[in-house]
Amino acid sequence: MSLDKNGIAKRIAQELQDGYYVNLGIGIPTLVANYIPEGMEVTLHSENGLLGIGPFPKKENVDADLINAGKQTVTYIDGASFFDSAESFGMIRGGHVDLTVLGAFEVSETGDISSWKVPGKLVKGMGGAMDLVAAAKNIIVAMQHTDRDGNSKLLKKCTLPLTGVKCVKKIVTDLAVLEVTGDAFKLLERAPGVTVEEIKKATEGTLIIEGEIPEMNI
Amino acid sequence: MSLDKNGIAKRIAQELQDGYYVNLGIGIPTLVANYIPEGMEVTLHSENGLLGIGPFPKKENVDADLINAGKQTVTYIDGASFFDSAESFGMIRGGHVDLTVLGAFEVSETGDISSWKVPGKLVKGMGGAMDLVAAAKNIIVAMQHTDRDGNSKLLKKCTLPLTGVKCVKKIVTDLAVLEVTGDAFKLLERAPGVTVEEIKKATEGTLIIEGEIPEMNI
Amino acid sequence: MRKVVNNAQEAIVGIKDGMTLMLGGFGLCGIPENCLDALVDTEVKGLTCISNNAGIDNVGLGKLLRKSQVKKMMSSYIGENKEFERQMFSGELEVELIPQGTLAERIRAGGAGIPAFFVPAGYGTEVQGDKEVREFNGKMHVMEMGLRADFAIVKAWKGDTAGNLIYRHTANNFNNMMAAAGIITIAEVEELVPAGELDPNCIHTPGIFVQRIFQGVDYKKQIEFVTTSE
Amino acid sequence: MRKVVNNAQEAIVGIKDGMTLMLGGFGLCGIPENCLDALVDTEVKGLTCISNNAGIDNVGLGKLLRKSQVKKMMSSYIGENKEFERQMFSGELEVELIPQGTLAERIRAGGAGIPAFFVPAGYGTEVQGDKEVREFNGKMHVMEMGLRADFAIVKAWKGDTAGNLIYRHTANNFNNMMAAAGIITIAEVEELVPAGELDPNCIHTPGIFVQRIFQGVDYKKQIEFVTTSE
Repeated sequence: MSLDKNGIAKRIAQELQDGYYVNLGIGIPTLVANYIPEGMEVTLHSENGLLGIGPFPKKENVDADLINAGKQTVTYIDGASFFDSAESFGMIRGGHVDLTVLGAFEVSETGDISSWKVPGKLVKGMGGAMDLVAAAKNIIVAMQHTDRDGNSKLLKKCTLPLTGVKCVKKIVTDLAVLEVTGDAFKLLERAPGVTVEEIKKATEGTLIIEGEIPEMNI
Repeated sequence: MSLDKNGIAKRIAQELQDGYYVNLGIGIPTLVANYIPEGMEVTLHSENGLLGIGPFPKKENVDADLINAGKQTVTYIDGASFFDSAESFGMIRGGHVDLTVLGAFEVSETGDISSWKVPGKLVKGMGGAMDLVAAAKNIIVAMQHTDRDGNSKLLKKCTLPLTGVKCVKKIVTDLAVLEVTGDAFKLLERAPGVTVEEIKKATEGTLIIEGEIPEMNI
Repeated sequence: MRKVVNNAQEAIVGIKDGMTLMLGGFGLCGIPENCLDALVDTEVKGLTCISNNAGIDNVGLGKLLRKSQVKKMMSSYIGENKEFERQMFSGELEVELIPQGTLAERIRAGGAGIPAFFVPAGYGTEVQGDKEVREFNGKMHVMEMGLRADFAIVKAWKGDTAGNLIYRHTANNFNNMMAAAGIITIAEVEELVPAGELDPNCIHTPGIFVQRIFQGVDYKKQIEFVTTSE
Repeated sequence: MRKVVNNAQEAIVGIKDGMTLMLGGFGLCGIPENCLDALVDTEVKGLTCISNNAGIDNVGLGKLLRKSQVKKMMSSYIGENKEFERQMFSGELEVELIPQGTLAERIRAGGAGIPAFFVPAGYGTEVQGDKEVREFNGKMHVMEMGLRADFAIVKAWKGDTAGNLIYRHTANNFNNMMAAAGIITIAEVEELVPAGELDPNCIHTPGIFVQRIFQGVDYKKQIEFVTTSE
């Protein structure tokens, strides 16, 4: 059975390590915050100028001066800090953020990613996505394995305008966990109950399958 | 009669304007602070990270965390701010400091300046001098017209290693005020009692003398 | 020199047709509401606006767009702004989309007198365009240019008569860099105090960058997405 | 992750022969006294030290120089340091003199992931050397490279257990940029408090840049030139 959004987030949370600074993109990535293992110290970075995002505020504590990169009201934790956008992207570009999780429209077998523009349809701008994918030390893409029409989003070559080239290291979809080796997708784990055949069918790009592929443990 | 150091400083103070942000170098330039006209608001910039230098502290207020670029203990005025060295030089490089006054060993008729190194003798480093001369909007050099042996310091071409090229706009010496036109020194004012002939004799570079040269009014 | 002006109308004097403006804020957070309103009340047009976003329909920069006072936007994200999208697709509005970190750094560089620098963002994408690219440390980079503006208009929490500014929480965002990148910088603040009242160790924008300052009025501080827990 | 260590000895673990260090401070103001003393007590040698100055004879970095632990200095100003001058002229010590603003910006760039940028400083001087030069806006510029270090060692006034730092007065200087440019950054602070006690709007160095932190002891804070009035 393929994972729902929370399942994908839960699996990505297993990639976290104690002390990590993490930037979570809009959508599924945001949900990862709900599954940080108890006792693990993970600090969330918001590229609009906050290190140490807390949970959403109670109604009476909503503060217009305190939002995340998705423009949602948030809170901040003890040990948080605020700073300007140049410093914020310095953290990303300088490799200080340990992990970036973001969504995508397409990923290619060489690690290229398309996530910001559908010509003629969606041209809202790249925001901080190009900076994140070009500079982050470690990038995990969280997305559905196929689009609504069943077309694979793991391609030989991206068809949409690129956000960045050769940057994606790992992909977690509703069907699988895959590593981007540089010229192929290497299947690491299957979603519970999903077969290798199903993943093969849903993957257009080169897929490497070595040995027994374990089920995710979530 | 040629000016003493305080006379030079006093004459330079006449170049100040209300609202100016000014960086004063070590030596004679520092003395300019003593002659800021009453009621004029001039804010002093210290490149080690202070905008709004105050007078030297009273003995009991000496603070090791509060020094100027010459490593002397200072105070700060109301409205002062502290910042790091990158921001401080951003102020200079970005043209936010209105006037820089600094000393020199030599100035050439094209506005080149030598002020930091005497090979084999004095090699202490350029500190912030190269940044200041390369980027300041307006640079006035404060120095003696000749060295101890009577050799001119206003030359056709600098003999010592350069601090910057084509950057000096004005020179105030013990003998004269001169503008650097780009290919010559243009005599603007004489020190009280100093003759044009004396200035001619003390100037090795091309000297432009147009009409009657007034005496400084200090 | 008196930096303090009475209100937004006085502050924006000198902004003329065709000028380049920087406008602080991220979404609707930390935008100079008073000056934006004052600009809408003028007939100034043909503006190039550098701002991370463009407000939303009829809020913030959205108002200037609606009145067709803007010729060109330089932004990273349009956001939820239908009028912006309409003008962009119709060709009325010229739009240069810039990666957010590159935009922030270009503004920072402009204020700090750095004409050009290299970043990895945008390499291999349409953002690269015909920009110079170069490899450093085994990685391809794009050369980007510093940005300045005729006027930078920023919003701060507290300010003093010397022009020093302190921002609150995530309302800092682009304001701090823009303050340094304006030929003339206008700061509107929620609270204006005499010089000497702000902690000099806690200043975000030193007064040297600010030419005009005033205490704003009637801040609406609209929120795009109110999200709460419990 | 525990960033807090007990003392300078624990903080400097891992610094090895031949490494590159950044050391904060301007003259003797804001230098990491505890870590410098701890380094002098080790046999580590062949260090490349990036620091605006090199202390004075037997104070600050001067102690490391005296013990010949330093192979190369990258500084803007030697200052009043006779041993430094002697080693430089004798060739024992390699010295790269860098304009102060360029040094500050190279460190800032390193921490911010910018591999190269252009500045006017040094053009037409011996600092230009064989660096690339280019004209921007009618003015010649020199291309300079970002700098990083194996370890950056900084000194702050207050710090918290999350690694956030606040500097006092002009003791900030190079510390803030260096904190971001260290692969590993060690911060020694005069007062270490629990996370949550420092105002998050008043942090100079966000904790993300700091890997190890401790409360220092016995600060001497020597002054090079005590100047007083009245």
